[in-house]
Amino acid sequence: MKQPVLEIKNLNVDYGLGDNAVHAVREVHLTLHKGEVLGLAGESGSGKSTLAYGLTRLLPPPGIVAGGQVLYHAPSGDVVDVLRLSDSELRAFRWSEVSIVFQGAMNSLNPVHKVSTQLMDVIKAHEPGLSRDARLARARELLKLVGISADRLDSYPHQLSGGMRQRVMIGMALALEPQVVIMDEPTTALDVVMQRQILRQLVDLRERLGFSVIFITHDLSLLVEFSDRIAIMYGGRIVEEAEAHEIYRNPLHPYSEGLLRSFPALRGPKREVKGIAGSPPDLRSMPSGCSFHPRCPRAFEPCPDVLPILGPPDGYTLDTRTVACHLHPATIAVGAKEPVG
Amino acid sequence: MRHILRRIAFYLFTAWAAITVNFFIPRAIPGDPVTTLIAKAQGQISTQQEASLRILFGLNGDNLFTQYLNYLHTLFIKRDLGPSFSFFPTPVTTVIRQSLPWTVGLIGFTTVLSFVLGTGIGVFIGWRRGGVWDALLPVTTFIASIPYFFFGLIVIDLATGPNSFFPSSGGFAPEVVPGWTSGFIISAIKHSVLPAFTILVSAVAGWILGMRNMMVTVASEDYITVAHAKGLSDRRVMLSYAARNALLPSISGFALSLGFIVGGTFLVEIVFSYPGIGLQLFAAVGSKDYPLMQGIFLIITLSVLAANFLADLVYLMLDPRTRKEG
Amino acid sequence: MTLPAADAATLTAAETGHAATGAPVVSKKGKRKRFRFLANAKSAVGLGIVTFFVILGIVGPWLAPQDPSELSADLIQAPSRQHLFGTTHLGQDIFSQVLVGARVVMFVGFTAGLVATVLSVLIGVTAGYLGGWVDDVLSALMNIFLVIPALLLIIIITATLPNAGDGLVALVIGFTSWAWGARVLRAQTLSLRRRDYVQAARATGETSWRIITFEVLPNLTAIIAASFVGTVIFAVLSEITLAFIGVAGSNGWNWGTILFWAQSQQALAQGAWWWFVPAGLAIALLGTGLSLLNFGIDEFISPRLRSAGHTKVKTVGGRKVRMRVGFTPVLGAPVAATTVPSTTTTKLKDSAP
Amino acid sequence: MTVSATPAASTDDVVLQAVKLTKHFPVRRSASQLFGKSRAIHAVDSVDIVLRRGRVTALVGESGSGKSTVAKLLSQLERRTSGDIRLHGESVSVHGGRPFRQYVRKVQMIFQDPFASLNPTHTVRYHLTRSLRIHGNAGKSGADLQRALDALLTRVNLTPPERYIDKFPHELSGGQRQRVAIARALGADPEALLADEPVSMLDVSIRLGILTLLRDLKERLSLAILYITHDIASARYFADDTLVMYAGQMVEGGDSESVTQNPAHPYTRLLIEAAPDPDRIEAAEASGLAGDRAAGEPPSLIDPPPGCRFNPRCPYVMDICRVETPQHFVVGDSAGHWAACWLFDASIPKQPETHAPAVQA
Repeated sequence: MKQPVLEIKNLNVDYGLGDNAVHAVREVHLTLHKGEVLGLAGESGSGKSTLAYGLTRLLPPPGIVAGGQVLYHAPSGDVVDVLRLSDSELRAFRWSEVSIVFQGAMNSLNPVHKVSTQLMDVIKAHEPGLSRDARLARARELLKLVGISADRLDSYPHQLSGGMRQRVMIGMALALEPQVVIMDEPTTALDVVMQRQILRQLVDLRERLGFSVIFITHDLSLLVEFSDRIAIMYGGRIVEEAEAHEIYRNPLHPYSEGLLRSFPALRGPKREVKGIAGSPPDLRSMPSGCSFHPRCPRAFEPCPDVLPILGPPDGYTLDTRTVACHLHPATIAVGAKEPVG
Repeated sequence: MRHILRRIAFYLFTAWAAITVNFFIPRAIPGDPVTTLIAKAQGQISTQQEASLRILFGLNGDNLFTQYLNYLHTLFIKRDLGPSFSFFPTPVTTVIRQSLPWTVGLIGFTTVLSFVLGTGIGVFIGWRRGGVWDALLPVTTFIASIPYFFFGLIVIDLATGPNSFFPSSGGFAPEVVPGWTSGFIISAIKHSVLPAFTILVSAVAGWILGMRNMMVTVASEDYITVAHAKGLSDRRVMLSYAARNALLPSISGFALSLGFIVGGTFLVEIVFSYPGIGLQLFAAVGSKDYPLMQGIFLIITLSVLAANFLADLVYLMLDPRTRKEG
Repeated sequence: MTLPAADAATLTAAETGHAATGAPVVSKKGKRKRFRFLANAKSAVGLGIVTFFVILGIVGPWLAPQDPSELSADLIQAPSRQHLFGTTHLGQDIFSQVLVGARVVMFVGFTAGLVATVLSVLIGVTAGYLGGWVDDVLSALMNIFLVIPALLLIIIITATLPNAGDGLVALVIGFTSWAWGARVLRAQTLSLRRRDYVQAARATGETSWRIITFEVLPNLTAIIAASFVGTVIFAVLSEITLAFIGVAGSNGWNWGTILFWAQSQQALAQGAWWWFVPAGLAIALLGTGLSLLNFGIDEFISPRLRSAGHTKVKTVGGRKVRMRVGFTPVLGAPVAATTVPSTTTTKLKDSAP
Repeated sequence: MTVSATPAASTDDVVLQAVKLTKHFPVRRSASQLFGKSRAIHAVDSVDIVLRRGRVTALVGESGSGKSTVAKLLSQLERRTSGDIRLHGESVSVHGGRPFRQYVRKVQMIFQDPFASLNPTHTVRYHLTRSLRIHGNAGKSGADLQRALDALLTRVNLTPPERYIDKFPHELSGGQRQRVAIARALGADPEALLADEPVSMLDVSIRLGILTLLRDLKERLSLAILYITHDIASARYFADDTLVMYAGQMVEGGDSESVTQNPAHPYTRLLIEAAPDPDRIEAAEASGLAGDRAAGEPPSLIDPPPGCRFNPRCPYVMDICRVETPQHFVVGDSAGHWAACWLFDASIPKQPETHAPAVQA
């Protein structure tokens, strides 16, 4: 049943070259399955957005993919490595297979073109045979899909509210019915009420169209509610990955636990919340060993020196749950079957 | 609409300011230029011309306000800028009318062309940032720093001579008679090539640099990354997304720099003895022909204002955000 | 002529710069380097050239081998050991003229630049900080000075003034060319005024003048410098133009005067290239130096313009690829290590038309 | 039945009070409207707030609800259109000069974005010294000043002080910067702190550290704190009282626990239902969200809807809601809990199909 659509293997992403390079994403292994919502959580500088842009090769200079594989399983059964596509292959691949909804819809839309132009643009680029009328009809349909009336087609981005712009972007992301939609903090700039409206719509659409979602946010409580699996990143690495409710009920990594405890509860008994001491690490000078150890309340002897490997803790398999923590030593490393490049 | 009305109000106000400045400048001249001129003209001056000169120079004994009203009356109702000193008794308006077409043809054409050309090259260089072309930027900077007139001198030195195809001065060959004849038009074009080339090369560099920087700035906007993510062709992203947005500040820059450009391009006329307004100004300065100088200043300022307004309209068409009120 | 179009880029970049946080900010290390822009090759070269001319302006007249106006029997001589840049139709030494002229050019350029910068800071910052009707009035004033052809106005005014000396010319240029700087400064002040730290200073109880001098101005330093350099370029060119058309400077020597005589004595027709080439080159070189300096400052103000250092990257296939937006390069991990055989070239479902 | 803005409590406790505070921002008129009525953005309309010694009052609302404007008005950075601001019961209206300094000595503000609220060209020392100097807390000698600086930094847990005192803002992390901003506010030795979304720009893991620090300071220094936020969950955690704002008006108020656990106003209910809630997996999702019914966006504040401003989105809307602005009605579950909603006016007969939101008393 669980069929992979996107497999990230040993992905490394740097900013800059040589000795000045900042390693923003390190040795990330992640698998997105068909129809699943995979949440990617972490604080600023944890590398979650860099990971998303790196795997689609949209990272602006001086960003560089330093190595790894991003395997895409096409519906036809073919497997392609996105990192080895030529520019023109990449162009054809983008949006028709994997589309992205960016942080801040404010700047995602070209201010000088109408919404219709921008929707039709993408259809024209990938299906050049389609007539203008057909493209317009499709654009109208897409707006309807995300609950915007068709008369908004002639609007310019500045005439739309923040919520509407983000919906237009979601509609655009679905224009070519891609297998995977990556969403980078799509609702951060919006109010909670608007956020919920958009997310519900997204859940509905996913059920109808069956695409998979990588959902990136710093709001773990949102992820627990909306995603199937959650991967938590810290200092450029994945520190824990499991099903959403497992992370919520029984976080294994102290960082996951700290993040969850950082959200005051709105309902139920008023439980004590405390957050995490210290500040997120500076990517330029990462702590040795487990990069979380300076902030970790349960750090012990090996933590400052030995980098814990990401793998299934006792009682779990590679498919169900992985964690990188000396408190829960892994039996086998993720990606160990692959020779490390 | 509201935006256009505001701009129109501003241009009217600026035009008034320029006209008023024009009124005050001659009042700073010590002595009585009219008397000097009458003496110089040896009785050829008519009473009417003398009166208009006295109004122009504020020497008719009225108080400043009355002088100002008279000045406006002469300017708007009679459309009279007084007689030129050096071409006496030809009115200034006639002198300007003769040279204006040359200037509009040469400077108008080259300014627009250099903007289009420079912007186009700038789009390309900015988009291919880090490419070979970037290495040429210091050269471009150097060219942009050469004064127009000096470049004109070099061009004359290199491209003209006894055996050259290109004439080194004038607007047309002395043997042809001005008129809509093919001989005249060919001669005029032949005479315009070098001055036009001079302006083009000097001006284009500035636009390249400006547009290149705008392209680089715009290229890091989110919507450009989105356009790439959408899998659009490189051409489409470059033109419809990056250049289209980078153009906007360039156009307002173009409008505002018109004043600067006009000053520089005038000198090219002087170097090439091209019979436009710049050359007239040069002559007027040399012979202290104040009415002609003022007339030229007024006409050019008003033309620049008009060109500015046109650029505003273009901007309005290109940027939907300024059309908000519809 | 250098068009101030590059400043338009600065303007918008400065206005939007704050929001530019798409990718994580990487440059965070070390102490705040106020003079980091000197590390930039462009500004270093520019500064070198400008410094050279400043020194020339100071010592030039002392180095001049002859009085630049002194006549001699060597009429229109090509450059020689005795006359490095040749002589004029009156036998004057052009080398001396260029050296002596440097001082006038630098004096007028810097004086006008200083006057214009002071005016633009006063007017621009006041308009931007106070806002309201003060801003409306001052902005209208700025725009008027922007659209009126400045050089033309300068020519008319200087031609009208009886015996305009260098100081007066500098003042006239300064008073007519402050508007561009004022406009940029106003826009930047406007955005600074809305910044939280200015609001926070007000909320702490700082007085207005203290906020302007200690909170706003330090953050405008780079833009003020850029507008100063820009005005100096304009002033130098204006002054030389004035001399070239014979409006000013006839009683002294500057590079424009040299060109004026060269032009009026038909130096070209006589083949006396040495008469106008040195002065013209000096102008172009000074202009280049100032422009380069300004580009350096531009790049300092708006980091997006900075070049990314190495832009060539060796990719998987061993090809060299330029870093660019939209196509992140992939470094060469050994291809042999992949476990996916021969699928990399498989055509995608939609790539065929 | 209505309640007054000040429930029974000794008025000595009240540090800062706003009465019918109103702010309208004029809209630039277009040429065609030159002769028409002048238009304004009704950013804040008739808002009452009471800040008490040693209590945190949360002001919750979406962006654009006018909550930041309230802070600017209370700090006198922005001039009010009408209404009153009272410091210890005395009406104050200042904008600049000595009276303004006198006022900000008592009422200090903390800004949202610690990356923007510290001047990048100045060190921590400069920022704190200025605050101490302006408000006469710098002492007489250099040694006094140094002691005061150390005390400030220690108070906000930036220890040891010498490690932070000479740093520039860009050398500090977000949390550290916000602590410096708090220290600067404390330099005036104020009685009231206005905190405008003090943690929304910070990483989740360090937000609580800042809030805990503020709570600590409140207790130790008996500060009156206004905590402005869009995160109603943090209001429950951190604030004693909570006020909810919608489209420039207060819609509900009371002690935090009552407001968050028994929300009365339909808007507050919508806000709470929309908040992310991990426990919702277990909660009966089928119950149907008001969020779906109340789809839409906040109204334009240039031309706000008459009556209750929430009426276009309200699932319980009645005829009167579209005509008359509701007063503050007692909800009745706890002392001081009120809602500006006609559903709570006992004198209005309810139509059978409109059910008042259930409030467990």
